[in-house]
Amino acid sequence: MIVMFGIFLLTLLVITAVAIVRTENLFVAVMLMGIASLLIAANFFLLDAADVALTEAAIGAGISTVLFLSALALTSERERTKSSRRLLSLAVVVAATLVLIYATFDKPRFGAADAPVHTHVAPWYLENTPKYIDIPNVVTAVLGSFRGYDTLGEVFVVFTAGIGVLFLLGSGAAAGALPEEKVNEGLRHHLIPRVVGRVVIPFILLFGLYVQFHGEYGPGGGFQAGAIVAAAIVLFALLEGEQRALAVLPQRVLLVLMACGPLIYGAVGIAGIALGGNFLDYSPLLSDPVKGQQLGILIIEAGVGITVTGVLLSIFHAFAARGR
Amino acid sequence: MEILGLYHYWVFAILLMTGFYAVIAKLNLVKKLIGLSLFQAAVFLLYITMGKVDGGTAPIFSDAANAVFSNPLPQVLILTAIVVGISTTALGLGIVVRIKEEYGSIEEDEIQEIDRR
Amino acid sequence: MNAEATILLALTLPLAGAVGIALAGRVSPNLREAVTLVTAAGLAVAVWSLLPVVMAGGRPGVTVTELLPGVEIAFSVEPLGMLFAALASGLWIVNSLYSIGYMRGNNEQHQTRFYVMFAISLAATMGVAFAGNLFTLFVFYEALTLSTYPLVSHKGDEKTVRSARVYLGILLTTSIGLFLPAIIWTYTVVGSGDFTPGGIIEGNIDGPAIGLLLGLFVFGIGKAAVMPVQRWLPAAMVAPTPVSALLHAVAVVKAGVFTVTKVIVYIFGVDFLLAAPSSDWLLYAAAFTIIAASVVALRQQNLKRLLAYSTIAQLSYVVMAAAVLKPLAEIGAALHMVAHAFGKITLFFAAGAIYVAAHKTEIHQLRGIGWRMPITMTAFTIGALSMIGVPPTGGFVSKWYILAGAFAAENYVALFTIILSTVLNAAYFLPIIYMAWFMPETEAAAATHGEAPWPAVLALAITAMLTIAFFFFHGAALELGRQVVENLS
Amino acid sequence: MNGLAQHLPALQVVVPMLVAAFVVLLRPRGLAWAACTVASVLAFGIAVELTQVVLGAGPVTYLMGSWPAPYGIELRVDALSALLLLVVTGASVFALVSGRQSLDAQIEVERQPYFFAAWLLALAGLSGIVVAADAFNIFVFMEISSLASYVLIAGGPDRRALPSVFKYLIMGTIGATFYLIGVGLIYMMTGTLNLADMEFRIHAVAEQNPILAAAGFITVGLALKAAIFPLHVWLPNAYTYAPHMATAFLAACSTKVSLYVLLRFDFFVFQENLAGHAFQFAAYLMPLALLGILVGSAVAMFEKNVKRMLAFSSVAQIGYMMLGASLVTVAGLTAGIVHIFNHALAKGTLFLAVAAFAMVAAGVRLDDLRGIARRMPWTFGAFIVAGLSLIGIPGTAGFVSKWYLISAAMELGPAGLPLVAVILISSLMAVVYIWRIVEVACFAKAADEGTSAVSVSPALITIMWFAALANIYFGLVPELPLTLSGAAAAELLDHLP
Repeated sequence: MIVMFGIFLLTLLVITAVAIVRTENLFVAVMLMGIASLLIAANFFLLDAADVALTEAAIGAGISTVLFLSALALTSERERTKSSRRLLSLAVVVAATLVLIYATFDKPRFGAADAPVHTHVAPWYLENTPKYIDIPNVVTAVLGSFRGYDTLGEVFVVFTAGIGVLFLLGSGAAAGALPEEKVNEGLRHHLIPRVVGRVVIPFILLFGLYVQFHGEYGPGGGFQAGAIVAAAIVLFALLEGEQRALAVLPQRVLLVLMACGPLIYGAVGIAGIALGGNFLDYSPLLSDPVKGQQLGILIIEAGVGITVTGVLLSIFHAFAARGR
Repeated sequence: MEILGLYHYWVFAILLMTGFYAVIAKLNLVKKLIGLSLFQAAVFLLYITMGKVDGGTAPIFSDAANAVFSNPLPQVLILTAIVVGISTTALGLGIVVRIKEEYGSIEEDEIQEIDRR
Repeated sequence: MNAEATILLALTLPLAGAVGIALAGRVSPNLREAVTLVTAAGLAVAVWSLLPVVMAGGRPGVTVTELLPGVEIAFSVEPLGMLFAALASGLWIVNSLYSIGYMRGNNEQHQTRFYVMFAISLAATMGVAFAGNLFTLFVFYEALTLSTYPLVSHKGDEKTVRSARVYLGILLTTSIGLFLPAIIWTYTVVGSGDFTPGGIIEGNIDGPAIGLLLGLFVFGIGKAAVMPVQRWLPAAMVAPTPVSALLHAVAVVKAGVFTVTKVIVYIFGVDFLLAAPSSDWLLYAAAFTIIAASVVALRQQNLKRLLAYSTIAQLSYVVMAAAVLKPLAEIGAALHMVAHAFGKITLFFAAGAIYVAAHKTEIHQLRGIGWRMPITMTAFTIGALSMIGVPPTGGFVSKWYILAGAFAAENYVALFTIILSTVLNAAYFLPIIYMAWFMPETEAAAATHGEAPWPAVLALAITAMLTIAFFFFHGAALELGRQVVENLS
Repeated sequence: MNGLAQHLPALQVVVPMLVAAFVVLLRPRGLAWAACTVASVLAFGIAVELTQVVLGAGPVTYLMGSWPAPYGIELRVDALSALLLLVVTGASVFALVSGRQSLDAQIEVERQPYFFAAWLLALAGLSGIVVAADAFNIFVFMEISSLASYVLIAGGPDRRALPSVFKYLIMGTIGATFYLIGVGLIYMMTGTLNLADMEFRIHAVAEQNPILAAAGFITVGLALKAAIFPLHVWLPNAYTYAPHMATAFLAACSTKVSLYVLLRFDFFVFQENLAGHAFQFAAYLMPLALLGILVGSAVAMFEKNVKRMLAFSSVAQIGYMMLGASLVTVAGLTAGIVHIFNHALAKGTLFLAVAAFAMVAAGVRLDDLRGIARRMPWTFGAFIVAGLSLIGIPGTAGFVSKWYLISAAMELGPAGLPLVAVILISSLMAVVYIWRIVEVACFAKAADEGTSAVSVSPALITIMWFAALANIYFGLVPELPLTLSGAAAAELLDHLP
C-alpha cells in the first residue's frame, strides 16, 4: 500500500516538475513549485524523515514561495521569450540522465538494512546518542552535537544570504521617508481575513515555539521553528500592513537578531574551548557531560531559531520595501 | 521493493535533469532560479532515499522496544542542504530584483542586448 | 680587497651608481654626470683589478644563493668573461663622456632616466660577464633586455615605440621560447649548468639532439643576431646614439656572442662538438649571416642602419670563429670581440657626432663633411678600416687569428666567407670615406657647423686611438684568449 | 598560549566567522573596515603559526566537539592546506589594508558593514574549505564562501556586475550541487563522509557505477567552481565588474581553493582506488589545461578592458596549475602547487595596481590608461614587477613555477615537448598582453593630463610595493613555497598505489 502511494507521489512529482518547466506564467510556476515541495515533503515522511519533511514543508513550500512571489511582484509574472539553445540543452540533459540511470544499477537495494550507509557510522549515532546525549531525537543529536560544526556553517550560510539581500536591496531604512498614502495598508480593511488572522497567528507562533523547544524529543528544531515564526509574522504583515509588522519588530532589531544567532552559537563553541574541551564540545558546560550536551544543544538551537527568524524577516521586508 | 527503489533513483535523475534543463535553456532569470530550486530538491530526494531502512521508523527513540530506525545522517545533511538552497534562492532573487531595476528586464537575451549597446 | 668581494662590488657598484644618479638628477645635471663618471671609473677600477688575478690563472668565484635545488646564482670569473667585462667597463667611461656631449648637444628629454637605465644595463652586463652558470647568465641576460628597453624607446614617439616593440619582442621571444628551454633541458639532463672547461654535455646527450640543443641555444640567444633573429638590431637604432654605441655595438651584442662562445666552449665543449656532425650547421648559419648582412648593408642609406647591419655581420664573425672549433679560431673570436668593439663604437660615436653637429643621418648627406669635422671623420676612417681589417688597426689582428684558425682546420667555407666579406666591407665603407673627404659639399649654404661638443669629440678620439693601439698592444687579450683554449688540442 | 595552539585549525575559521556576525552591527564609518582588517590579520597570523607547526611536526588534525573522527567532523591541516591558508588569508590582508580608499569610493558607507561582513565570511568560507577533512563540511563552507563572494562581486558600482554575478550564482550553485551529488553517491557506497575514511572504504566498491559517476560529478562540479576551461565562462565578467579590491582578493585565491578540493578528491579519494584513474585524470584534464592556457592567453591578448584581460589570464594560469597536476609526478604537482602561491602573488599585485589606476584614471579600459605611467610612476613600477612575474621573468616568483613546470614536462622526454611548447607560447602571449598595457601607459598621449585631484593613498602604494617586492623575494628565495608544495606533492602522491 505504502509502496503504491510512494510511486503515486513520485509520479505526480515528475508531472509537476515538467509542468513547472513548461508553463510560461511564472506565477503558476511558483505555485507549482510549492506543490512540488509539498509532494517531496510527503515523500520524505514516507521515507521516515520527519524532520526533513517538516523543514521542506516550512521552507520549500512556505518561505520559498513567499520569496518568489515577492520577487515576482517586483519584476514580471510572465516569461517573455521562449527558451534558447533548446536542442543542445535537451541533448546535454538527456545524456546526463542516462549517465545517472546507468549509475543506479550498482546501487544498494532500496531499503536494504545491510547497505554501507546503514552499517558504517550511522549505527554509531543510534547506539551512542542515548549514552552521550540522551535525547530521543537522534537527528537533533547529530545535527546539534556530532555534526554541530556543519550546523554552525549552515547558520552562517543563512546569515550570509541575509546580509547579501540587505546589501543588495538596502535595509529598508528609507521606508519611513515615503509619503503616507503609499504605505501598504495590507488587508486591514477586510474584516474576515483580519479576524481569522488574529485568531490564527498566535497559534502559529505558539506552534513555532513548540517546534523550537520540542526538537530534542520529536521532529523539530531551530530551522523549522525559525521558519514558522517568520511565516507567522509575514502573515501578520500581509494582514495588518507591513508598517505595523515593522513597528513590532523594527529592521534594526531584526539585524541584531540576525547577528545574535551566530554569535550565541559561536559563544557556546568558544565556551567549550574555555572550559577545556574542543570547539563546540558541550560536555564541559555542566558537571554532568550528558546534561552539558543537552544544554549546549538547547542553546545552539535557540541561536539557530533566532537567526533564521531574523534573516527571513529581514529578507521579506527588504523585498517588500522595494515594492513601495 | 526493488522497483520502488530504482524508481526513487530514477525520479531523482529525471527531476534533477528537468531542473537543470530549466536552468540552462530558459532565459527568464526567475525561471532559472525555479529550475535551480527543483535541481536542488532532487538531490534532497537522493539522500533521503538512501537513508531508508525497510520497516524502519523515524530515528526518534520511543517506548517501543527493538524498533528499527532509518538512517539519521542523510536527514541531517539534507536539513542543512535545504537551508543552503533557500539561502541561494533568496540571494538570487535579490539579484534579479536589482537587475530588473537597473535594466527593466529579467530576460537574459534582452539584458545582453542592452549591455552590448 | 679579495677577488670575491670585488666581483660582488662590480655587480652592485653600477646599481648603487644608478641610485646616486637618480638622486643627483634632482639636484643638478652637472652633479648627475659627475656621479655617472665616477661610477664608471669605479667600476672600471674594480673590474680591471681582477685582471692580474685571472691572468695569473686564478678563477675567483662566489655563490650568492641556491635558488632552486641545483640551480644557483653564482659568479665565476674566467678569461673570456674577464675580457668582456674589462672591455665593457672600460668603454663605459668613454661612452659616458660621449653621452654628456651628445645628450646636451641634442637637448634630449629625460636625461636622468637615461643615465639611470644605462647604469642598470651595465650592472646586468657585468652579471652576464661573470655568470658562473647558465641560469645566472640567463637571469642577467633577461635583465639586460629589460633594462635596455627604456633606452631604446627613449624618444617615446610612435615610430620609436614600434621599433622598441620589435626589439623587446624578438629578444624576449627568443630567450623565453628557445634559450630558456635549452637551459632547462641542460639542467634536467645534466643536473647542472655550471660553465666547466671541456663542457658538461658529453655523455648526457648524443645524436641529432645535440644539433637541436645547439640550435635552441644559438637562436635563443637573440642578442648574437645570427640570422634569422637579427631584426631587433636595426630596430634598436632608434635609440640615442650613445645607446647604439655602447650597448648595440658592445655590451648587448657582445653579451650575445659572448654567451654563444661560452656555451660552445664551456657547456658543449669544443672537442665534443667537433666530434658531433649534427652541429656543423652552425658554421654555415654564421657564414650566411655574414654575407647576407653585408649585402644588406650595401643597400642602406641611413648611416646608423648601415652600421647595424655591419654589426650583425661582425657578430657572426665571432660565432663563426667559435664554430670553427680550433684553438686559434677561438682566440680569434675573443680578440674580435675586442677589436670590433673599439672599431664599431668609434663609428657610432662619429655617426652620433655628425648628427649632433649637422643633424645629418643619411649617407648621401655626408659629402665633404670631412673638412668640416676633421677629427670626427678621421676617427670614422680609422674605425672603417678596422672593420675591413686593414693594418695597422685592431680589426686586422683578430681577422688574422680567425683566418689562421680556419687554415688550421682546413675550413674553406670559413676562409671564403672571410675573404668575400672583407671585399663587401670595403665596398660599403670606402665610398663613405671617399665621399666625406673627396667630394664637394652640395648644400653648403645652410650648413655652417664645426665639430660636435668637445666631450663627444674627445671620446671618439680616444676610441679611435684604442683601435690603432690594439694592433700593437693586444698581448693581454691574447693571453686571456689563450687561457680559454689552453687545454684544447 | 600552548592551550590555544591546539585549537588553531578551528580558530582559523571561527575567528573571521564570528567577527563577521559582529561587523554587521558596526554602523560608524570605517569601523567595519577596521574590524574586518583586524580579523584578517589575526587569521593571517593563525595561518603563519599553523604553517610553522605543519613544517615542524607534520599534519595537524582537530576534532570538532571532541567527537572521534568518522563520526564527528575532523579538521586537517597539511602542507597543501597550509600553503592555501597563507594565500587566502594573505590576499585578504593585503587587499583590506591597502584597499580602504578604493572600497570607500566604490561602496556606499551605509552598505559597508554588510560588505565587510561578507568579506569576512568569504575568508572564513575559503579557510573552512581548506582545513576541512569531511566531504560534506567542505560543501557547507563552499556555500558560505560562494554566497559571500556573490555579495562581494555584486558590490561593483557598474550595473553589469549584476548579470555577471547572477551567472556566477547559477553556475556556482550547479557546481556545488554536482559536488553534493557526487558526495552523496560516494556516501551511499561507503557510508562515510570523512575523507580519510572514505579513501579507505572506497576500495571495496571502487569499480562500481555509482563511484564512477561520483568521480565525474565531483570533477565537473569542482571544475566549474575552479573555472577550469571550458567551464570558466562565469569568471571574466565576475572579476571585471566586482569592486577592485574584491577582485584582488578573490582572484588571488577563490578558484584555487576549488582546485585544491579537486586535487584532494582526485588524489586522496579516487586516485588509489579507481583502476587507471591516474591515466584518466591526465587524459581528461591535460587537454583541457592546455586549451585553457592557450585560449585564455589568446583572448587576453585582444582584450581591451584591463581587468578582463587579467581575468582571462587567470583562466590560463589555472590551466598551468592543472597541467602540473595532470602530469601526476612529484615535479609536476610541485610545479602546479607552487604556481598557486606564485600566481596569487603576481595576480594580487596586478589587481592592486589596477585598483590604484582606477582611483586616478577614468576607468580601466586600455584607452583610459593612456600615459598613466607618467602620472603614477610608483603604481606603474609595481605593475611592471608583477607583470614580469606573471610572464615568468627570472628573478620573480613566476619564473620559479615556470621553471618547475617546464622541468616536469621535460622529464617526460619527447612526449613533454609539446607541453613545453604550449607553456612557452603562452608565456610569450603574456608578454604581449602585459606589454600592450605598458606601451599605452608609457607612450600614449593622455587625453587630459592631470585633471584628477584624487591621489592614491600611501597605504595602497606601500602594500602594492610590498607585494611587488614579495614577487621578487619569492623569486630569489623560493624556499618556503617550494618546501610546502614539495611536501604537498609528496603527500598527494603518497596515496597512489
